[in-house]
Amino acid sequence: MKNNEIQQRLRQEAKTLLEQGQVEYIVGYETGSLKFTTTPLLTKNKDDTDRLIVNPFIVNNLSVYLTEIKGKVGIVAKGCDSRSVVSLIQDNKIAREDIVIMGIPCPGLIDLKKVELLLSKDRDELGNITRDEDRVVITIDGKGRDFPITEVLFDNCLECQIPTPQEYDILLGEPTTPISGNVSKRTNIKELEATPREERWNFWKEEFSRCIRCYACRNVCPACFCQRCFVEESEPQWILPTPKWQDNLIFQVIRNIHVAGRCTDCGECERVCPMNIPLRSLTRKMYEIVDELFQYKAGMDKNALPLLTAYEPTEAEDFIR
Amino acid sequence: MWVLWAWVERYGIPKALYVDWKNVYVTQREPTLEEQLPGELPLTRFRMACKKLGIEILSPYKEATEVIAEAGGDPLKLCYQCGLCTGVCPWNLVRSFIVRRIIHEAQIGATDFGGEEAWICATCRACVQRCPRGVEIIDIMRATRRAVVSLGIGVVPDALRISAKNIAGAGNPLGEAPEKRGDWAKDIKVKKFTPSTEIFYFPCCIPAYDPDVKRVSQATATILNKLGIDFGILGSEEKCCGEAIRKAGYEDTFLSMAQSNIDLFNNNSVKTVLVSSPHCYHTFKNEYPELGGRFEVVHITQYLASLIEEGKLNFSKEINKKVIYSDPCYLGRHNGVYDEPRKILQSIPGLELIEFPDSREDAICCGGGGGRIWMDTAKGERFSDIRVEQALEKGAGIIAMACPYCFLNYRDSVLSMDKAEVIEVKDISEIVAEAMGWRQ
Amino acid sequence: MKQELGWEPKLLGFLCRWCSYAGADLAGISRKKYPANIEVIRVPCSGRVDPLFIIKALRLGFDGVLVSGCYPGDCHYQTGNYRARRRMAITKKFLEYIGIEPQRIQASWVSASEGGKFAEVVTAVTKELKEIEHNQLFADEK
Amino acid sequence: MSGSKIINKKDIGKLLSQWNEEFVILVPSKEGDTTKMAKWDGKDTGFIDWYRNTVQASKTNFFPPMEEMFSFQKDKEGYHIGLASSDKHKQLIFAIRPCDANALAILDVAFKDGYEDPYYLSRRKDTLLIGLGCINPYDSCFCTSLGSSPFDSTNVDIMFTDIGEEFFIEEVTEAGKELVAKTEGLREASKVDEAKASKVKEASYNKVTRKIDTRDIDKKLLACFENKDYWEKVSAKCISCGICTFLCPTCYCFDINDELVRKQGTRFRSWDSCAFPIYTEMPVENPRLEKWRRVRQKVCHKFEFFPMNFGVVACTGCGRCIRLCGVNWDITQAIESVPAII
Repeated sequence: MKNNEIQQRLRQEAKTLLEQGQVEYIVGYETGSLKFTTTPLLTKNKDDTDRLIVNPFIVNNLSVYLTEIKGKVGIVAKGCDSRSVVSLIQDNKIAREDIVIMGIPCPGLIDLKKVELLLSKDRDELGNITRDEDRVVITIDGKGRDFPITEVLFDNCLECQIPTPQEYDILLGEPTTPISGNVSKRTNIKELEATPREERWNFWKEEFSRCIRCYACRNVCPACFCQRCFVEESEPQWILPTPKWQDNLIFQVIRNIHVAGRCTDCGECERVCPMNIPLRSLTRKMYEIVDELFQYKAGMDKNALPLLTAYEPTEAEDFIR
Repeated sequence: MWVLWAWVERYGIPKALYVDWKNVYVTQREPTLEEQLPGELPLTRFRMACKKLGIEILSPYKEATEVIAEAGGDPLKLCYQCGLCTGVCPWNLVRSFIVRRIIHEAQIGATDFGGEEAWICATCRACVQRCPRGVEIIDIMRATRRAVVSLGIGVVPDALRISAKNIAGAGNPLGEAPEKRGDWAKDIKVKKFTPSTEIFYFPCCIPAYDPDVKRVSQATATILNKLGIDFGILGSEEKCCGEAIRKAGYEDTFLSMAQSNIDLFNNNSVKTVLVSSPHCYHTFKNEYPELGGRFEVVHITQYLASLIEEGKLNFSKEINKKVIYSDPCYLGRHNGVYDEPRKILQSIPGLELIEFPDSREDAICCGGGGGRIWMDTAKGERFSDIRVEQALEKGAGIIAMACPYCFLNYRDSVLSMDKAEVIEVKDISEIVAEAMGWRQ
Repeated sequence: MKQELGWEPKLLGFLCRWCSYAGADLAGISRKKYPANIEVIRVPCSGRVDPLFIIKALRLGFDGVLVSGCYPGDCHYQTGNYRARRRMAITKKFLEYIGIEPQRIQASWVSASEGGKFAEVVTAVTKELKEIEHNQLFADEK
Repeated sequence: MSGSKIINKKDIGKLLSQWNEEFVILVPSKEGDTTKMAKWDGKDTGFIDWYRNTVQASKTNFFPPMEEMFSFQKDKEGYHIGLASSDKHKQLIFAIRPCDANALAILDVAFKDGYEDPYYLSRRKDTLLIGLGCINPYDSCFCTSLGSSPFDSTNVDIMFTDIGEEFFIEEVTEAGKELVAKTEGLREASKVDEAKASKVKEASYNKVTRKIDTRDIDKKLLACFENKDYWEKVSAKCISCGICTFLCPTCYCFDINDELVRKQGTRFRSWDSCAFPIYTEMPVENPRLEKWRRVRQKVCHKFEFFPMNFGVVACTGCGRCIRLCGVNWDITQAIESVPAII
C-alpha cells in the first residue's frame, strides 16, 4: 500500500472514530510549517482529520502526549511508538481501553541531518525528497540525485528489529520487515567501547559541557513521565540545575537508568537535542544492556511486569562477590 | 437621559460626571462597527450623549484602585510576587487563599471588589511580618474594604454590616444597650473613675456584655480589688475601641467612636488605661495618638507581670494543670508582647506551662481578627479547631487566653468538638484570680 | 600525577541492616582483621540503594562503593535484594560504559553470620582499589 | 554612502589577524555538531561559506548559559565573598547577523531596566559588533515583518555585505569609523560596487518569505488573554522544554543557585525558562501550572508585555524557535491565528 493510500485510510478511520465518539482526541501528524517537517496534530474536531498525513518524516513519538491528555485517545503509532504506548500501559500510566492505536508499519524515516550532511546543503535549500522502496531521489535546484535509502535513514530505523506495531486496533498497511545488513553512522557504541576508559570519560565530559539543560531530551521522551523529576528536587538537591558538565552527565546517566526497560529506541532524544549531543549512544547502549542481561525488550507485552519490578530467582549475578 | 438633559439645560454642560454603577454607561450588546475599529466597548446612549457633549465620566473604579495603591505605598511597587505571604497565611491550612494574587491585583489596579476574597483576611500579620519587601498587606486589605464600604462598588457581608450598625448605634457590636455596659461589675465593688483615680480599666465590649466572657472582666476586677489597686470604670459612657470595625473598612464609624472615647478619656483626665483585649491595646497604643488620644496603655498581662516582679502579687492556691498559652496576634505579632503572659503562668505554683508547635511569632491565628469575629466561618475552616487539636495532642488541661476574641473562638471550638470535660478555655486573669483563691 | 605512596583508597559501604550490617558487626566482635578504609552507611535493604547515591558518592571523592545485602531468598522484605541485583547489574555495566573503572562499583552478598566473609570482601575490594589510581573522575571540581 | 570600502574575501584572514592584536575576535565556529560565536583560532575563515546563522545566538557571549556570580567561604570571622574574575578585554564579534544584533539591543533594555546588570553590561560595553548581512535567509526567518531586514545595520558598528567575490563595508557608528580608518588593506568602494550591494540587499529582502502582521498585536493579545480555548489549541503540541527560550536571542530569564561543598560555595546564574512548570512554583500555588498558561506567557511576554512596557516587540524574527523546536511549534502560526478584537 502506498503512502497516500495509507493516509486516506487513516483519515477515514480517524474521522469515523471521532464521529462515533469512540475517542475524544485524535493524535496524529500534520504537515509542518517548515520544508520536509511534520508536526504533531492533537485535535477533538473531526474536520481536522483531513490534515492527517503519513510520509517519511513523521518522526515524533506521539505517545508522550498520552500521559497528559485526559479521556479516550486515538493515536497514530509507528513500531517504536506503539511499543512506547505498551510500555506506558505496563506502568499503569494509561489504560489499554482508553487508547485506540492506529498502527503504521514503519518503512524507516529519513533523517534530515544526514541528508544535510550528505549534500552539505541545508534542509530549505533542497527541492524535493521522494522515496521509492530502497532508493531516495533528492532534487537540488532542478537536478535529481539518487542515493540508497540506508544512507539517509535514522540510525534507530536502520537497527530497528520490530518496525510493525505489535499492539494495535487498526493496522494501516501490510506488516514490513526490518531493514537488513546496515551499519549505523552516528551512534558509535562499538567505537566507544573500544576506546580506553580515560578517553571515554573525557569524550562524555566534552559532550556534556555543551549541554544547556533545556530538558528537551527528557520532555520528548514518553518513558520520562515523572510528575517531578529528580533534577527539580531541592531537598535534597542531588544535582544542581546549572549546566555544569558534572551535573549534566549525572542527569543523563540517571535518566537512562530510570528509563531502562521503558526506552524503545525511538531516537527522539538525539534528534531534538539542539546541541547535537549523541544521546542515542547512551540510550541504545542501555537498550542493549537490558536486552543482553535480561532478554527484555521494552513494550512488547502489555501484561508483562516492567523490567525493574520483576526478577528471576537466578540471573546476572557474576559481578556479585 | 431626561435628568441629564434637564440638568444641562439649567446649569450648562458639566466638565465631568461621577457615576456609581458601571452599567450606566456600558451595555452588553454587540459593538457597532465604529466601536470595533478603535477597540471601544459598546456604550449606552447616555454615555454616547456624554461623549458628544464632552463630559468626562469618573468611574469609581479608577479612584478606588488609586486609594488602594496609595495604601500599599512604595513597598507595593517593590513586591516581586514571591508568594511568601500565601505560604504563611493560616487560611491556606484550611482553604485556598492566594494573597499574592490580591497584592498583584492591587499593583496593577485590577482589584476584584465584588468578590468574597476581600473579606477573608483576619489581619493576623503573619504575612506582613515575613514579607521580604515590607508590603503592608493588611493596609491594602483595609483600603479595599474601605473602597467597597464607602464607594459602594461591592457587597459587604451581612454579619459585618449589622455589627457596624450596632457599633454606630449602641457603641458595641452586640447591639446591647449602652447603659448596661457597666452591669458586669454590679456585684463586685468597683468604683466609678474620677480624675484622681490612678488606673482606668477599659474592658472590651465582649467581656462587658457577653454572659460567658463576663468572667474575664470580673476576674480582673477581683484581682485589682484584692491587691487594693486604685482603679475605676466609666461603664455606660465607654464605647467600642473600633479596632475591628476600622479593619472592616468602616473608617468614619471608627473615627466617631475614637473621638467620643478620646473626649471621654480627656475629660476624665485619664493617665493610664488598663485593657483586657489586645485589640483595644493596639488601637489605643498605635491609632489613637494621631487623633489626639495620648495616654499610657497597659494590657492586663503586662500589668500583672509587673506586679509579680515587684512582689505585690503572690499566689496562695496551687493549680496542678498543664497549661498551654496561645499568643494572640494583636498582642504578639502586632505589638511584640510574648514574655509577660508566660512569666505570669510560670510563676503560678504547680502550673506546668507548655507551648504550641507554632508559638510566639509563628502562632496560628484564632481566626477572629479584622472583623472576622462577627462573620461566620465555615465549619471546616476554623483555625481554633486546629489549635485545640494541637493542645489536646500536647495533653494540655487548660488553654490560656489573653484576648476575648480568642476566648470566644476557642470556646466554640472546644464545644463543637465536645471536649469540654477534657480541656478548659480560661483567660489568664481567671487563672490568676483562681490562684489567688477566687471563689470560682 | 604520581599519587603519594601512603595513599589509602576511601570506600563507601551501603550495608543492609538485616544481614550485611550484622555480618560487619560479627566481624568486629570476633576481632576479624580488615582494612579500615570502609565507611558504612546502614540501609534498610540493598534494594534501597539508588544509583544516584553511587554516582554522588563517586563525585564526592570516594574511590569505591560497595553495596552489600542478604543472599537471594533471605531478604527480610522478600524481594529487596532481587531488585537490587537487577538495578546493580545495569548500573554497573552502564557506568563502565560511561568511563568509570569497574572496580569502583562492587556488590556482595554477606549474611548475618558471615563475619569472616565481610572481612574478606572488604580486604579484596580495598586491594583492587589500590591497584587503580585515585578517583580523578570529578577532580576538576573544588 | 561616503567612506564605504571593499575587501576581497580572500583577505578576510589578514583583516581578522590585524584586528586580533587589539581585540579578542569571536567568529561563527563549529563546536561539536552545533555552532556558536567562539574565539577565532587565528587562521580558519571557512565559516564564510557554511555560515547562515549560529544555533546559539550572540546572547550566549554576553549572557552565558551558566556564569559564576561570586564564590564565598565561611570561617571564624564570617563570610568572605570572592567576586568572579571578570575578564576585562576588548572584544569584537565578526559576522553577527542583524537579527542577533537587534536582539542585543532588546537585551540591553531588559538588563538596564531598574537595575543595571553588572555581568551582562560589563561584557557588552567593550564589544564591537561587525554585522554581516544575510544573502541566504532560512525559510523560518521572518525578520522583515518586525521592521528589520537581512541588511538592517542599526545595531552594528560596521556592516559587511557579500557581493560575490568581495565584501562591501559600510561604517555605521563612530567606533566603526575609527576601526575602519585604522585598518589597512581596504580599497574605496566604487559606484558599481554600491549598485551591486543594493541589488544584493534587495534580492535577499525578498527571499524572506515568512510574514506575520504585528500591527497592534499587543492589543489583540490583550483582548484574547483570557481565551482559554484558543491558547489550549495553540499549546496542545508543546512539550514544555526549554529549546525555544534558551536559544531565543531576546529571552533573558535566569535562575540563581548556590553550590555548597562543606565550608565554601559558589553562586551561579543560569538560564531559566517560563516553559518549565517549576518556573513559577511558589508556596501553596503555582499560577502557571497548566501548559496553555505557560505558552501564553511566552507569546505575550514578547508580543504584549514588552511592547507595552518598553515600546518594542521583543522578537527579531531570527526563526530559531521554529527550526530548532522538537515538535515544530511555530510562533508565527500562533501570532497569525490570534483572534481579531471583537
